[in-house]
Amino acid sequence: MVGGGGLDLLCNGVKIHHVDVPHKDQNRLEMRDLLAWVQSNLIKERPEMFIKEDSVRPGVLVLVNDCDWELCGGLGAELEEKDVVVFISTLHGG
Amino acid sequence: MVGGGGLDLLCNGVKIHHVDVPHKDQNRLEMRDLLAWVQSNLIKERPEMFIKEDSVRPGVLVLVNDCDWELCGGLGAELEEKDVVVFISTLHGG
Amino acid sequence: HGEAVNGLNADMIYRYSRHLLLPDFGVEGQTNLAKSSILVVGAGGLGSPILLYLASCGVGCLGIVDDDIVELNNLHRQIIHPEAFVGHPKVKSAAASCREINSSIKLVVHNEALKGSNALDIVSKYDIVVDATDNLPSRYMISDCCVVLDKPLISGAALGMEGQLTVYHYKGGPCYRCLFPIPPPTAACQRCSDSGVLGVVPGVVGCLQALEAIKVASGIGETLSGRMLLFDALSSRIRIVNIRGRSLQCVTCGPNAIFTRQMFQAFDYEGFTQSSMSDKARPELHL
Amino acid sequence: HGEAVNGLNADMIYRYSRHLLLPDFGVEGQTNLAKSSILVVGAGGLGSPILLYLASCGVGCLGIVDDDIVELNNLHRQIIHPEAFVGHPKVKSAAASCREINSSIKLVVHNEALKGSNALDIVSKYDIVVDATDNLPSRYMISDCCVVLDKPLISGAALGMEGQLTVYHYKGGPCYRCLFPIPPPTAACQRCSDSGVLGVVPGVVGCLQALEAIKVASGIGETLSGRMLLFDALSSRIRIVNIRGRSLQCVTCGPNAIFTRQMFQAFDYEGFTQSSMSDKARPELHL
Ligand SMILES: [Zn+2]
Ligand SMILES: [Zn+2]
Repeated sequence: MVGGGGLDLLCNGVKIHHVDVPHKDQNRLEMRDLLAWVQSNLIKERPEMFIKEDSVRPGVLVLVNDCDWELCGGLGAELEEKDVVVFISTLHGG
Repeated sequence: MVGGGGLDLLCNGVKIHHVDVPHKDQNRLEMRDLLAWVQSNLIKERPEMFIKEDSVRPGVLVLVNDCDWELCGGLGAELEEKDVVVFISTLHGG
Repeated sequence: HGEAVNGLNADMIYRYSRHLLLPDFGVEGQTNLAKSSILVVGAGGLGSPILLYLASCGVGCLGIVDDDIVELNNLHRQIIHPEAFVGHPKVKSAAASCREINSSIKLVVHNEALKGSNALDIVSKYDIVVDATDNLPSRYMISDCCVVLDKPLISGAALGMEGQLTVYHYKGGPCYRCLFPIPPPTAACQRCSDSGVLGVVPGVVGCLQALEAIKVASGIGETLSGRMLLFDALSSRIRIVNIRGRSLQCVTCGPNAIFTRQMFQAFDYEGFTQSSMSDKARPELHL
Repeated sequence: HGEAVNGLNADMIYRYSRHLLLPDFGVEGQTNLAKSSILVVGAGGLGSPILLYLASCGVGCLGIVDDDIVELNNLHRQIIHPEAFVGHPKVKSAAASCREINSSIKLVVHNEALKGSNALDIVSKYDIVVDATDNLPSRYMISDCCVVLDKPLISGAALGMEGQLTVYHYKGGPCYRCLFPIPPPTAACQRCSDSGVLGVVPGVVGCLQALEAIKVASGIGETLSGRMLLFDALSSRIRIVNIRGRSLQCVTCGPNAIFTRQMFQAFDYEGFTQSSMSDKARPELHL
């Protein structure tokens, strides 16, 4: 799991996390489960910079294996062992 | 399989090839087998620009799944289904 | 050589000979470049390499729009501006530098901020737009304007040690609003002037923007439309990811969108993003 | 502000404020940059952005070595050279441009080709070397020289629509000969002057070289040592691959190597590579 564009500051500056997310249903872990887990286990401060309602805040792109999560089901996207999830905050500077 | 740095010119300008290499031993395909197959099936002209003796010519880097083949066994590196092999000719221009 | 071949005269054939030798580019690519006009919005960190490379490569007409003044603390990254132009308009400084390296192209300077009231007028004169601005409301405004006028947009950003770029509204691809229908909270909108930027990071992003603009203008290769390049300078990692296509719900470019020129001109981008287009009040740095 | 903080005076604090704001760079990164000296070999397509960004970012001493003359057909990619300098030495033109954007750094010009006979002398005066040359024998010669003098080497190349870069002989990593113990056949050694190059491609590679040099000089981040970046401009694809480490058999840097200064000076790089360092006889382009 990788954060970029300022999101890394929310996790003590650590950019890459290898996580093992426990899930109830043995057969299925969805992006919504990962988000909930990240929010309660990784985010150290200002959760509003990462989460809004039950999804990521506006301006954050979520990538599952280098693909926009909108292309693979959004909150319902199923995750498998070794999947790489990247949260990218869009930049506006120049 | 991807070629770069001038090597693509040897295969009619096609850079990415998806190949299915037949191999005798059902359980093992090595880089040396792939090289032999490429030489007889893909190289259209000037094989000396790609092959020297039983290996690639000096100045060509071979990458298996984004790793220098020297790190994974060279000619003896074992290939599996869906492995990505890249041949890169080093550039000297500026 | 003699007279013009395909619109390229003898001087151009000599000047651009290393382009003409390229099998993938050649006379056709160069001729297309010479016929194209490109507007670069922002003559700062991103704009510097974009303008220098677009000028040198032989774009027919290059427009520069910015209302900023060159300051000494720009020069660590804005390589187009000589010290002698500190205190002068960025567009004048940038145009002078472009003219020095290629006097054979047409340069047009717009010494004003691009905003809803003048954008349609200015952008309509160009084939391609490059977003090299530094703020969120301008990014929405430029994207909407490009959709309304049907122009491809090469968009780049840089902050801290990171950069991003993509191509919007090109060959059926998404626009900025397709990706970001709702603006981020103001707290998430840092600027180079507040948070700093390593000077060469916009250099890398700007060169890649110039490349995308050249590919669109010359009609060669595969652009970043539908993909986004993410650059992390600290670790030298680059990720090129697939992004969503055009959104059916997009209020600007979606199939049911009715975003007219009038609506564009009336839209309050600063209110929408809760953020300012101008960057006049800067913090002072104390050590 | 007042007097110097950590060797940074008030002018520098203002000029480089966007660097000082960066948590990963800050005062320490800038101070290290200001103390470092970097030699750029070649003031052409790669050298142009490298020199501009190294000058603007505040490297303490910047050396330029090249014996070439500015020609009009360089200008489509060599953005550091104004038209007014066509016919003049590239080092003079490049130094003038660097001085215009940052008069506060030390610039040293070496108006000669870097070769076995002068390389030890010149290179020994610098901390870091950037290879921005355009030919194979120079690449072997520069790498060997950096090993003999124990200097890190930032190496980049560009041709056609492709680019490559890595960092050699840094923190136990490989040198050029570790990767390429035997030179390629002459037929595989194309040059920009023969095969062409899209101007912005060395722009991208050069900016990335400047970034690596800045990281080595300032001591921040993770460089490309042990990795190589492969850039395909036509398809906008970038691959960063892991390369082999230092070779036990390397004749220059291996544990049993006995490559002395005397051997370096006597080594015939043009004979070894069957290729010329200079590029004086250029083909004419006819259309
Ligand atoms: Zn849209
Ligand atoms: Zn070595």
